[in-house]
Order: sequence, then C-alpha cells, then structure tokens
Amino acid sequence: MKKLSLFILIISIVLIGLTGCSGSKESTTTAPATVSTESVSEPTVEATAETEKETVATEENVPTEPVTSGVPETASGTITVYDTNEIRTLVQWAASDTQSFTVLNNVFEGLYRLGIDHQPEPALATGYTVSDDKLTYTFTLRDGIQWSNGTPITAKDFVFAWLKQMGPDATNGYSFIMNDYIVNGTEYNEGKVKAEEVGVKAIDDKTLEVDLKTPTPYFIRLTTLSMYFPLNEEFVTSQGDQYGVKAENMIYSGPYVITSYDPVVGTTLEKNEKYWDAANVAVKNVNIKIIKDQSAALNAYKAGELSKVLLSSTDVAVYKNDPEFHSQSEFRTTYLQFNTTAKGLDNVNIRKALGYSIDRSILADTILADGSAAAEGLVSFGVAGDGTSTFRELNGNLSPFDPEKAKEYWAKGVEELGEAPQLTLLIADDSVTKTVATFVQSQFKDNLGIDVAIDSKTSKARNELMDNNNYQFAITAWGADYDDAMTYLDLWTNGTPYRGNYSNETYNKLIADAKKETDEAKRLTMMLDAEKILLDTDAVISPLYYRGFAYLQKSNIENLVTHPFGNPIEFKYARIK
Amino acid sequence: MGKILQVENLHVEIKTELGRIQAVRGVSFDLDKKETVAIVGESGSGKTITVKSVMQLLPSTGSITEGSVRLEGKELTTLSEKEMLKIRGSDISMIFQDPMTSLNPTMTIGNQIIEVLKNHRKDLSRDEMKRRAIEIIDLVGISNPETRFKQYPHQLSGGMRQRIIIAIALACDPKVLIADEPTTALDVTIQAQILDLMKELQEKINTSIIIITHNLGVVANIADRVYVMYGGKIVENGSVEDIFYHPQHPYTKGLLAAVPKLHEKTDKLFTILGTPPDLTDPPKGCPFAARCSYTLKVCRQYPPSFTPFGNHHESACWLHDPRAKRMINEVRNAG
Amino acid sequence: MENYQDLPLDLFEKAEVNLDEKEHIAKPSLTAFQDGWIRLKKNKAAVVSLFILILIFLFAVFGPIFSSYDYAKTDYHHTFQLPSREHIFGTDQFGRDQFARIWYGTRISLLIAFAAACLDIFVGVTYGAVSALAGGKVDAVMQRIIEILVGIPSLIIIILLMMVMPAGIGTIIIAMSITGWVNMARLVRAQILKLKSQEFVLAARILGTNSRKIILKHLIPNTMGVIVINTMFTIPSAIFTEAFLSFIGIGLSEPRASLGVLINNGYQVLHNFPHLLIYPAIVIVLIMVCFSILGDGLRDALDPRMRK
Amino acid sequence: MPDKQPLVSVNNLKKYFNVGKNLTLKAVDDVTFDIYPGETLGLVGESGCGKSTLGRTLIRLYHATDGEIWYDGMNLTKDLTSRESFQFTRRAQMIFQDPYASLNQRMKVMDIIAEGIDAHHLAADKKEREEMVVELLQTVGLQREHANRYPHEFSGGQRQRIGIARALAVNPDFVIADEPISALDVSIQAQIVNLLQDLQEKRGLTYLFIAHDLSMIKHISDRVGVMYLGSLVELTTADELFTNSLHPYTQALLSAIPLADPNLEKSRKRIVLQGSLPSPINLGSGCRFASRCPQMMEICKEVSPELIEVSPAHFVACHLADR
Amino acid sequence: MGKYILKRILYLFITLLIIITATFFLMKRLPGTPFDSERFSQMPPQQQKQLLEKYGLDQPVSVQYLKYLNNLVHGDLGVSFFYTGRTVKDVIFGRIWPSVLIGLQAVLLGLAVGLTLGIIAAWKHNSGIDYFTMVLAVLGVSVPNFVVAALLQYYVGLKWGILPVAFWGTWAHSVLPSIALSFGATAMFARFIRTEMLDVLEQDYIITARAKGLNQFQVLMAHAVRNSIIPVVTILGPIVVNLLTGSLAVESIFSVPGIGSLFVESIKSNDYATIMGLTIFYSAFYILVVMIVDILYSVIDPRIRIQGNKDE
Repeated sequence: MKKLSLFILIISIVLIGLTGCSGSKESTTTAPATVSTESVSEPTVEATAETEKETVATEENVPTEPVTSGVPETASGTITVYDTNEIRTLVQWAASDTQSFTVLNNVFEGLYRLGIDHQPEPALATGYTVSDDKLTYTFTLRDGIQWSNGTPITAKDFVFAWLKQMGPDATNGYSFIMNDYIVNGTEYNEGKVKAEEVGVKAIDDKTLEVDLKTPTPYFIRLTTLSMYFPLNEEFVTSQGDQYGVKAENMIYSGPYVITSYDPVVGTTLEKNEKYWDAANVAVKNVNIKIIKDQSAALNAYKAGELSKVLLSSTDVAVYKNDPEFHSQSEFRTTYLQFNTTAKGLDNVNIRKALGYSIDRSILADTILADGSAAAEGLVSFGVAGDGTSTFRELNGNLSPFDPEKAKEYWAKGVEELGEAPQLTLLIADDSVTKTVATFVQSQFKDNLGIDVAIDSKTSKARNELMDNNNYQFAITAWGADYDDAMTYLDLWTNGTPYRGNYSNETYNKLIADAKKETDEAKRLTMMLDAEKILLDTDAVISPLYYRGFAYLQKSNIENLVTHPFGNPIEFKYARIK
Repeated sequence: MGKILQVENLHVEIKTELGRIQAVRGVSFDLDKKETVAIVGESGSGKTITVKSVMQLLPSTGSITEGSVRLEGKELTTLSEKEMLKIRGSDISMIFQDPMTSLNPTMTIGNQIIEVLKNHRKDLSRDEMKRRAIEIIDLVGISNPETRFKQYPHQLSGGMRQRIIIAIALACDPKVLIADEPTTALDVTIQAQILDLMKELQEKINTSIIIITHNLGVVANIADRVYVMYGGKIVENGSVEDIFYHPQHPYTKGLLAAVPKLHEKTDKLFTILGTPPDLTDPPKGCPFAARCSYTLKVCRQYPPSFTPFGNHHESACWLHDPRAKRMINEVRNAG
Repeated sequence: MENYQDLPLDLFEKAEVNLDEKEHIAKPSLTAFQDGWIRLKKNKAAVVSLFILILIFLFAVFGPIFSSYDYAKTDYHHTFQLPSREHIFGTDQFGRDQFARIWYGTRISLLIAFAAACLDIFVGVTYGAVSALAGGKVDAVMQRIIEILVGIPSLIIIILLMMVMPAGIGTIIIAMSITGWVNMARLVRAQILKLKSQEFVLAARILGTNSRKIILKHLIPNTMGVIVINTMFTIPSAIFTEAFLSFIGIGLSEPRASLGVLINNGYQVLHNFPHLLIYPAIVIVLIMVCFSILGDGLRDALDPRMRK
Repeated sequence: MPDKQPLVSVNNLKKYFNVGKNLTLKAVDDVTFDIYPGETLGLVGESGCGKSTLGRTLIRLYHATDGEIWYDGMNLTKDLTSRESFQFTRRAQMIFQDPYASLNQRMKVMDIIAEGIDAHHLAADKKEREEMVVELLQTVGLQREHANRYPHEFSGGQRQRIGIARALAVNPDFVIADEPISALDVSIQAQIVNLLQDLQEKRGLTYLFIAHDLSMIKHISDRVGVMYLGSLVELTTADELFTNSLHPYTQALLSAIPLADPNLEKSRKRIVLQGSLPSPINLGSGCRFASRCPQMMEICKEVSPELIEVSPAHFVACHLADR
Repeated sequence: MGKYILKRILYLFITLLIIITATFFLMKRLPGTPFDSERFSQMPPQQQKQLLEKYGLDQPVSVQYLKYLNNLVHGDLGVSFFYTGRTVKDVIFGRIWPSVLIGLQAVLLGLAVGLTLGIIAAWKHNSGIDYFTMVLAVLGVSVPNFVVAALLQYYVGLKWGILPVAFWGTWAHSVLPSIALSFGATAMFARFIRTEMLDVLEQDYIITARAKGLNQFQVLMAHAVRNSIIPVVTILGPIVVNLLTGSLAVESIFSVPGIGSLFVESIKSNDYATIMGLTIFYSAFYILVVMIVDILYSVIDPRIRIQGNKDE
C-alpha cells in the first residue's frame, strides 16, 4: 500500500517555514529536525507548488503583555494571514489541502497538539498508556472539555470521526493514515468487518482504546493530524450534507471558532471561549484571506493589511536588509527524474552528462534567490546522520557542476547511442517550475550545446504522462516525512514509471537490509552507499535544489508557530506585542 | 417696402476634402408678401445652399463669406444663434425634399409638432399645444388626427409624412416658408396633392413661399416669380409667365426646350450638351459658357451682368449686350 | 463691378467650341486603390501608424539579427539589468537581453496574428461567399450554424482546446481561429448579398458573363475593402488573445517568447523592475493602436460611400 | 403595326414574391401585352406598381411565377438550355436606373463596355476589342480617352451613356430601359432620350421604356402601357392615351402631371385621387384601383376587370369601359 | 413577437445542447482525473473503484454524457470535485456576485463615461474634447486590460495608496477592478456613439429639428442622442456578457473571487462538474443576454417594434 499523502501534508508544513525560528539560512539545518518517529508513509513528489504559503499579519498594535504564565486576562488583537489558494472544504474526511488543514487545526483539536517546539503535547487527552507489546494505546480525556455549543466531548466522538475517516465516506484519500495502523481498518474500509471489530473503542466517555497492527512509535504524532480530530455524531448527522458548508453548520473543539467562511474570500476566526485552554489564547481574532497574487499580497503587507508576506526572488534583493526579513530552507528536494527506459536517457552517460552540466549554485543564488540552497545530493541538508555529522556532510556533494566532465560524458553517450538524442523536459506549469526549467534548459544549451524542449503541462497532465511512462525526464520534487534518510531512499525500490523505471538489485537489497538493520552505524553506511548508487553510479535522478522561502513579518508578532509538519500554522500560541 | 425677404449678393463657401466649393456666388433675390417664388436649377447649382443660408442652417463646413439676408428689413446674417432660434420655425420655416428621412423616426408625430410649439408658443399650455397639434394635423388633410398624433413616422406613407412636415413648418404661421424640392420624392398623384395643399394653406395662413425645384411643371403650377440658377449664380429671373413664355437666357431656353410637352408633338428634344461646372474651380466668366450654343469669347472671361426686360424680368447674358448683335442675328438666321 | 463698357468688340465673336471638350475630364485617372491610397495619405495619423507598423515589422524581422544578443542566451552575471547602453531594454531574470527578446516576441506575436488572420480570411471568406452565393436552403443552414457558433463563448473553447492540444504556436493559431472566422464570414456574406443584387452584377448576368467571371471580376474585387478592413481589426485582436492566453499561463513555453509571455513575466516583477513590463507593453500597445488607427483610416479611405 | 409579328409576347405573366409566412407580394399579376419589332413600348406607373419587376422578369433576371413570355418564337418561361439562355443574352439587353450602382467601380470603362464582347467572344484580339469599345464610346458621345478611366470619374449622364454602350456591345435587338433617366437632371435627361432615339433609328432597336415620368414616356414611346399595383390597366398608342384615355387611373395620372406651362397649369382641372397606394401584399379580389377610384362601382369591389380591346389597339381593364 | 421569442428560445436550447456536447467530450480528453492525482494513484484499487463509482466515472463517457443530460434536465448540475462536497450551483453562485458586481459597475461606468464623452465629442466635432475622446477610444481598445489592471494596481493601489488592492472584501475593493475592466468598454461606447452621433447629426431630421428653431442642446438631446443611443443597445449584449462573466486577468490581478478565475481553476483541476456548470452558465447567459438585447432593441426602436404587425 502506498501512503504518500501524509508526505504531502508534512511537506506542506515544512515548506511553510518555521516562524518560530529566526530566519537565517543556517538555522534551517536544525529547525525541522523534530520528527524522529519512523513513518511508514511513502513520500512522493509534490507537484502543486506555491500552494502552501501562509503568512500572518496584524492590523493594530494592540499591546498585549508578553505571556509567560500563559494567563492573559483578555484576548485581543487581530492577526491576518493569507493563503494563495481557496479553502476547499472544512469537512475533515474530505479535506486534503493545506488551506483546509490550516483552518481545521485551529478550530479543532485532537488527543494531542504540537507545541511551540513542534513536539506533541497532551490536548484533549491528558495522556495515554501503552501496552507492553506496544500495540494497545489507552487515552484518557481531559475533564470538562466541550464543544463550542456546550456539548461535552467524549470518547465516542473520536470513535465516530475515526470510523468516518476509515470508512468509504472519506473522500480525501487519507484513509490509509488510520487503516495502515489500526486493527481491521483496511477490512472495515472494504466492508469486510463491522465497526465494532475495528481497533478503536470508547471504553467510557473518558477513555479511548486503540489497537494497532504493528508497534508504531510515532503514533502519538499522528493524533495531532486533522483526520484524528473528534466529531460529534449527533451534530454532524443532524446537519446532513450541509455539514461544513457554512460556519453555523459546525461546532468546534479547538482554540478558535469560525465566524465566517467563504472558500474564495477566506475565513474569519474568533477565540473559542469554551476551549479548555482558552486562558492561554491571546489573540482574539484571526483572518485568513485568499490572495493569489504575490504582488497583491506584498501591497497588502505594505499597506498594513497583512503582517507576514512571502517574497518572490526579485523582492528578496530589495528587502534583504529589512529587519522584518526572514528566510528558511526546507527538507524538500527538487530534482530531475530521468526515465531510464526512455530513448536516449536509457544511456547512463547521457544522464550523467545532463547532471554534470547544471550549475546549481546559480539556480539557488541568482535565479531563485529566496533562501533555496543548491542541492548536493538527494537527502537534503540537516537530515540526521551519525549524530555528529549530518547525512549530507557524510556523503559529500554527489551532484557537482563540472562542464568538462559533462561534455565528456555527453560525447561518450552520443557515441554509444550513435546519435545525439532529442530531449524534452516535462514540467508542471507553475511559475517556479517554469523558471527552474528555463534555467536548466539554458545550462544544457550553454554547457552541452544541446537544445532541450520544455513541455509544460498542468500538474495533473504531467503526473498522468509520468505514470504512463510517457516522458523522457521531468522536474519533480519531494520532501521528507521524518528526519531520516530512509524517507527519501526507499522510493526507488518499486520500479514504477514515475520513478524512472529504476530497478537495481544491489540498491533494493541495501534498502531492504537497512530497514531490518538494528545497528545504527551499519544502517547508515548502507543508506550512504545507496544514495551514491542512485546518484553517481546509475544517475537515475539529478538533484537541483532544496527549497526555501523568504518572507517579511511584522516585528510585533511573536510565537506565530508554523510546524515543520502536521497541521501547518498555529494561532494558539501567538502573541501581539 | 413690402419685401418680406431680401437676399443680396450672397456668397457661400463649403469646405470639402476636394477643396472649397464656391456653392453660391453672388445671389440676390427677394420675396413679397404672400408671394410664391421658385428657384429653379439643376443639382449642384447652389439653390439648396442658398436657402439654407437664409435659415442660417449651413453645415458646419459651410460659411457665408459675403452678402446680406434681411427678413422684413432685419439683417439675419449678423444675428446671434440665440436670436436666430426665435426666427427659425416661427418667422421662417423650412421643409425638405425627402419625407422619409426628414422626420425623427423615434419620436411620435405629435411630439414632433409640439416641439415647435414649445419653442415658439410658450403661452400655450401642454393641453393647448396638443389640441393645436391635432388641429394642424387635421388642417393638412390627414384623417384621424388623434390617432396620427400618437403614431411614429414609419407608420405613415410618404405623402402623409410630407403633410406632417408641412404641418410642422406651418405650426407657428411663419411669414416665409421655404420648401426644398418638396415633391421630388413623391409620386405624381401625391405630388399634385401636396402642391394643392401648399397653395391652400398659403391662402389660409398668408405666408410667402420660396420653393426650390428642378421640375418646371411644379414651377408653372405654383410659382408667381421664378429665379433660374446655374453654377451658383442667378442667370435669369422674372414672373412665371415671362420665364416660361419669354425666356431670355440661353440656359432657361434650353431647359424649357429639353422638357417634352404633353400636348405638343416634338420630334427631338433640345439638349444641353456637357455637364455643369465644377464649383471648386468655377469658370471665370459666365458659368454656362462651356455648355452654351452661343458662347462668345467674352463669355469665358467676364461674368455678364443683368439686362432688364420689362417689369421685374432680367437676364444675365452677354448676348443681350448691344455689341453681341451680330451674334444674335446669326442666331435668328439659324433658328 | 468692373466697367464692361470698355471691352473690346472682338470678344463678342463666337467662341470656338470643341464638342469633345464638354466631356473632358480634367482629373487624372485613378484606380480605386490609388484613390484610396490618396485618401489614406491625407489621414496623417493613419500614415504615421502605417510607418510605425512597418518599423515594428522590420524590427521584428531584423531586430534580433542586429542585436548582439540572442533572445535565449542567458547571462547569470547580468540578471535584472536596468536599461543601459549594453542592454537597451535591460535584461530579465536569466540575464537575457530584453531588446532581443522583445523583438523576437514581437515576431512570434505577429506570426501568430498573421497566421490566425490568414486562417480567418481563408475560412471566413470561403464560408461567407459560399453561403451568399448558394443562397436558399444552403444559406439558411449555414447561417443557423453561424448563429450557434456565435452563441458559444469563444474563450471557453479556446482555453479547453489549449489544454487538450499539444502546446505550441500551431495550437494557439488553431484555437484562436476556431471561432474567429465567423465575423469575417458574416461580413463577406453581407457584402456579397448586397453586391449580388447591384445593378452592375445584374448587367453582367444579362450580358451572359459566366458565374466564375462574375465572382472574380465583380464580387471579389468589391469585397476586398471589407476583407482588408476586417483583417486590420483581426490582427490586433489575435495579438491580444495570444497575450491574454500567455498572461493566464496557457501560452507558449520557454524559452520562446511572445509579447504576452514577456508581459506576464514582467508583471511578476513589476514592483521592482517595471521596465520588464513596460517595454513589451508599449510595443503591444503601439501595435494595437497603429492597427486600430490604420484600420479606421482604411475604412474611411476604402469605403465606397466616401467616393463620389 | 398590328399586322407585324410581335418580337415579345407576354401572356398572363405573373411574378409573386414570398415576403413572409402566407404573405405574397403580387408584383406582377396577370399581365398580357405584345411588343413589336422596332417600336418603343412605354411602361408607366407609380413607384411600387411592378413595372421594374416586369422588366426584370422579361430579361430573365427573375423566374416568372406563371404565364408565358415569347421572344421571337422562343418561350422564355420554359427552362431554356444554358446555350439558349446564353444566346438570349445577345438579343436582349437592359439599361439600368442608377448610374452609380450600375457600373462596377473597380473596373475601367474599357472593361465594363467590353464585358459583353468578352462573354460572347466577339473580338478576335485585344486590338479589335479596343476598337469596338472606342466605337461604342463614340456612338454614345464619349471619346477614346475615356476608356481608361474609372466610373467614379464620370458624371451621372456620362455613366448612363457608358451603361448604354455596354448594352449595345453585344448588338441586341431588344433593349429594356428601366427608368434610365429618372436619376438625372433635366438637361441631361434630354441627352439620354435623344441618344436612345438615335440608336433606335440607326440600329432598328426595340425598346421597352420603363418610367414614371408621363411626359417623357409620351415623347419617346409609340405605345404606352399603364400599370397599377401589378396589373396593366390600359395599353394603347401614345397619342391615343394622352388624348383619349379610358381608365380612371390613367386619367387621374394625366391630370396630375404638372406641365411646364403656367397658364395651362392654372386653368386645368385635376382629378384628385384619395389616399395613397395600397400595399401590394395579399390583395383581395376586385379591381385594384377600386379603393381610390373616383368612379368606383359595386362590381369593382367584387370582380377584377379584364384587359379588353375597346377600340383598335386600345386596351383597357375597367368595368366602365366594358359595356 | 411571441413566436419570434419562442424561436429564439428554441435556438438557445439547440445551441446549448451543442455547446454542452462539445464541451463534455472535449473536457473528458483533459489528462488526469478530477481527484488529486498523487493521492488517487496511490490509493488501493478497491478504494479507487469506490471513488470512481461514487461519481459515476467508471462508466463509458457516452453513458456519463446521457446521465449528465438527464440530471441537467432535472436541474442538477452535480457536485464539485474541487470544492469537495459542494454542489456546482453553490460553487458558481458563491463566485458570481463579485464578477457581477465589478462587471455591472464596469458596464455602468463605461456607459456613463463612454456615452458622455462620445456625445460631447460628436457635438464638438474636431474640437479638443473630440480628439481627446478619440485618443482615449483608441487607447481603450488597444491597451490590454491586464496591463491597465497591473498599472492601476501598481500606481493607484500601491504607489499612491488610494484604494485597497489585495483581497476581496469591502466595496472599495471592487473599485479598481471595475475601472480596469471598464476601460475597454468605455472606449468602445465612446467610439460607437460618436460615430453614430456624427451619422445622425447628418440626417435630414436633424436639419428639420434645427429649422424648427430648436437650440443645439435641444436638437442634441431630443433628436440626436436618442437616435444614436438606440444602436448602442446592439453592442451592449456582448460587452455586458464579457464584463459580467468576468475577466480572468483582472480577476487574478486583483484577487477577485469571480467566476472567470473559477473557470480556469476548474479546467486545471479537471473539475468536470464545475467546468460543465460554468460552460452552461456562460453560454446560456451569453445567449440570453444577446436575445434580451435583441428584443430590447425592437422594443426601444419604434421602427422595428411595429414590424410584426405592419402588414396586417
């Protein structure tokens, strides 16, 4: 089973940036290193770029006492952030986009919630016990928790919501995020077992018991995701298909309630006075606007209508020295995927030639210039290595720029093929990818003297072409689910067209062994070797850059947390100075 | 006095893409009370421009460069537009050639009549105006005036429209009615009706009429006096009898001879060869010189002046000059 | 008035009259197009527009040749240059010379526009002429088809087609022509219908002139004015549509440039580098303005109503 | 004249137009007359009476709805072979009303006049063609130099003469002149009429002369037909018509013409017709003139009168004459 | 008249059917599924089937087409794929008002400014204001509206800070997009009415009116303007539709959540139901407006109004 989607979600978060951190590039190496659990979810490419930008702003400088004790007398002030895309739905078993997750995370709450330091903290649950075989989790709910309409929140609400997500009603494609772990989840989805047989039970109003298929150390982290939020069966059923369509058709369990919702205009949130930790919610109102145009957003920021805004590369040059300027890079690698069965690219020398011909530092520093870093390998900077050095430091630069070598390899490849191949680069038609493609194209022209065509398609069309093995090479991207190189490396083991039809027994064995290996050092060596085979020996992919972003944020805002993964932005901890 | 309208030495120029057209070049004429005067000429002879100058209704490209127009002794050419507004439609009215286009297609007949009254008969109330309008529609011989009042122009036939146009023109009992080819676009039977109507109304309203036409039959029917125009000038004028029975100018003679007679048998029509002069570059001498059968050398160089022939009959032709006697004799011998 | 009493007597002799003289035409003989050209020349704005268009056209054809830079040549040491002596219009994000790119883009835009206009003319004139000449039921059916086509919001079809067909200039041209010819067809049909009942065409029929000759000698020459004028308005609208498609991101792909692509790219960096938007915008506006004025001028010059 | 064979024989000709659902415009309705070789038949009537339609039907621009047209033994209303109809184009020609619309602006006078020469291949080579055109130009009083000019450079009268030259180029026997002078100035009208008369004498042409100007019709015609609302109401010689008209409409028409004679004008009595021309669409039965006829009888409303010969060569369609 | 309207409505349906058919089959050729591609292709086959069945996408296209038509007849436009769980009707109506608001404002602005300028220009023919109007008219049709929009946003919105530019909210947010959108329409109206007016001012009835002693202003208002405005109605139809249904570029520049941008989004996300819904909406609206304008025209113009019963 492929469970890629968690990745999307996590990626989304990662790329949002870590607002809590100060924004220098260096800090990014440590900031996202928070997920240490082993996720089985399989990362995949993330094609819809530009969809996950959120920013925060404030309109007035209403002074609020810096909260140390967490007990502000009254909440006040307004934060205004923006999304670049519509908030497609507020129904959690239908939601699959960052915009929806953003809203859901702030108006609902699960058993656990990520804290300022991105670690799970007890939320609606006070804690849990786990059985010795690590298969049974028992959660105890907090006393006195209630929905925004005053109804108590009980363990049954969790059972209802989770079953909904596991069952056939869920249209968000996220059923795997429970079914892969919870006993009988898959069977329930397929209609083979009844709800009672699924491994989630309300022992009483306060106690929720979950049975897992295998030991899953990061399960607590999963409960912070919106699919794991509770829903009140009685209320949801009473609303029928109107549930989630309007603000008044919903009840909330999180720090905020929705006061208005329009998918294309945005939402307005107001502090939920019924929230158990309301005392620690300092900002009274939150607006999430939809602004699709980057310059419009910048205008709004300058006009004081937003106080956080993402910057385009040309803006970076202008605002680099502004005190409100911050930038970060992410655990996300954009790379060229070669199709090893496509005519011309079935030749490894051609692939190597293409890889060597790209000066990635120009791409990162001149073209993107937004905090992105030139890629030196598949695994991005900052991903854990042996504890003292990062994975990247240990494996060195596997994608160097060397035009001489590039030409050599090209000549060799052409000789082997008998003719120079005609190449077409498949890309998605968003503006960043187009820019990257234009750059890569010009590098091929300059350093290899070849004309490569660019075929830009909608992301849907691009994916379909790739799935159907109907491409030569493509620009794709992919970000980490968890802080381990394995999150990247096990992708190229299944030989799908999407992964360039790559199949190498040695590589597959290394990965399989590493997954079983208990000795950390041996495991690391295996993974280091695997990356070398992938990039150097076989040149199946050629990494381009690790994405970053630059933004401006009004200086009077603090603790506006954006998590590296999970539900991206957190208003609960925000303060306005 | 007695003259209600006097035009003297009128010169009008029209600017066009092709140059300045000297459309009217020193035209003088006058009009007595209750008199009907016809101005006859071919297209392009300047007759329409002449009467439009009287009304000060020249197109924006046209201007009076010289001459005077006096209505009951009052000079019109120097009047301000505002003063002229009071005269138009009230003291002098005008009707046009094409009844199909002379009425506003989107306004009811009634409103088009009331419009005049509103401007010139401010003493009337709205109801009185309406009553008066219906009365006028009735006066011009249209049945069901109440119904017609509410109708639009396209619902009427050409003849009826021309009647309406006359009704509008006569709504304020003008002193002078200028009719520019009022019957040209109409069929013969309708033409006769309109001519009769005009005569009848002239009797009732005591108005003077200037009628412009190229149809000599119409002239003979309605006019008391005739001015013959050619090439922007008057070449002959006189009473209708003088013009028809004793024409002096070769052009007038030619014109009359070119029209077939219903009651006479003519074997061949008289023809005037050639085409009218180009008024952007008018001939120096007599405008008719190029087409005249009796052209003298002098005709091409000097414009002839009027020679009187009895009571109010004069003709501008060098042949009348005593020095041209030899020529005249020649003509007599030939004719 | 002069005193005519002193005129010499010999002036009163009969003048020599040459009969032919009475029919003499003083003006030089001119064809309809010569006449139109003279009229057009009087319209200063139209002449200036024509001149500018020719200039733009020349630049589009030869501009990239004269420029020492290639439109696709990147220079990462000189990105986002402001206009200077080296780069008259500055450089873009990739350090490509904007001067070369603008003229290359103009060339592509004009190419697309002319190709679309040619397709329009070909399909529209054929359709309109067939419809008008066939008459009767054929005409009725063809007119119904046009009525229905007119009812289709063309942008919908264009955008859908652009998504379904492979990207490229050909696709853009086809997509724009798919409904673009309708106007031409209508105009041509109306014109031919009008001409068909004109007396000179009737005369030709009565003289036994065959249909082919009637079409070639009478109908088509008298429809040319309408076709030319309409084309003058089709070309800028095709440029406009192409620019619009590029602007919403479904136009050409890099490194190809059209004016629309350049404007779109310029718009992205408007805040910091307005010149990247303004120069291509000026060129597109100039082309549109000039075609528009020239089209108006031609209409005035070729309109038979203006001739006497 | 009656003992001659007619050149054109029109029997019960009808030409209807569909102008809408169930609406028929009877432009020409049951018209019968002959035209003899060398004569000029004048056709007169007010606008909308169908005289032009009749002319165009005769020259086969329109297909007759019903009835027959015989031309010199050839039935024109039958479907002619393309060869026959092509040959017919040499025998009958037309002169049009509008001197501006009847010449193709884009063609030189040379090519306009040579159109018939080209169509019928009458000239062996270019030189002969040119000579023929020049001769035609001179025939109509124009000169060689005019051949290379465009129509818009000519005055209305000159254009009309070019139109005549064009028609003469194929050397026809029969010419339909459809209001050839109504758009021209008085002094020019005489030029054209004289030209037409000259040509008739020289070439032995037969004319159908359509006009609304009665005095000109009388001048040029041997016989005159009067049309009213699509039907022929009276047909006789020109002199007879103007001295002894029988149909009330003809009488009214005659009395309405303004004459260029002031004394006569002031003394004559007019027959004033009431109202205006009714619409020719969906006419009822009965005499078409009944609604305006000063001498209307009961029968007129019911029965449409036939065109009958009341005296030699004098045909009238009126119940008054039918005794 | 009634018959005429019926006939027009029949045409409307035929046209719509053709458009629906063409769009439906064309749309099905869009690559990919309406579902999020990555997630969909990673779903277990059983779940994929579930999803396809749920939306009836497992059936042959022709069956889907017939089903769609059937639903359409019952007024059901289906459910959006992109806005999960929302009906297409809701989605479209949720986005229609911004488009209508700025479109309507643009039309009104265009009419007010365009007609005024055009009338004055024709009245004062060859004067300064005439030249100004002509320059404006030429520019208006020559400058692409997205360039106008971008410049307005940059200068008015940002440099001078007069009006808000960023997101959709208050009425003030609709001002700039309306102005940007109205630019072309203003020019077209001005140009059109100027030409019409100049033509009308040459008409005989204008001289007749002047001969009645009416002053310039009266002639202008009572005769010239009315007769020139009537033909304006004929160009009103397409302009109104174009403006009311939104301009993609202007909407995206000013972040207006209108249906213009919805249309491109729905195509890019393969949101079949929304594509169809919008196409139908666009086309029906277009044809309807044109039809209404035609009828309106015959109501306003007395010459046409009577045509129907002229021959009785």
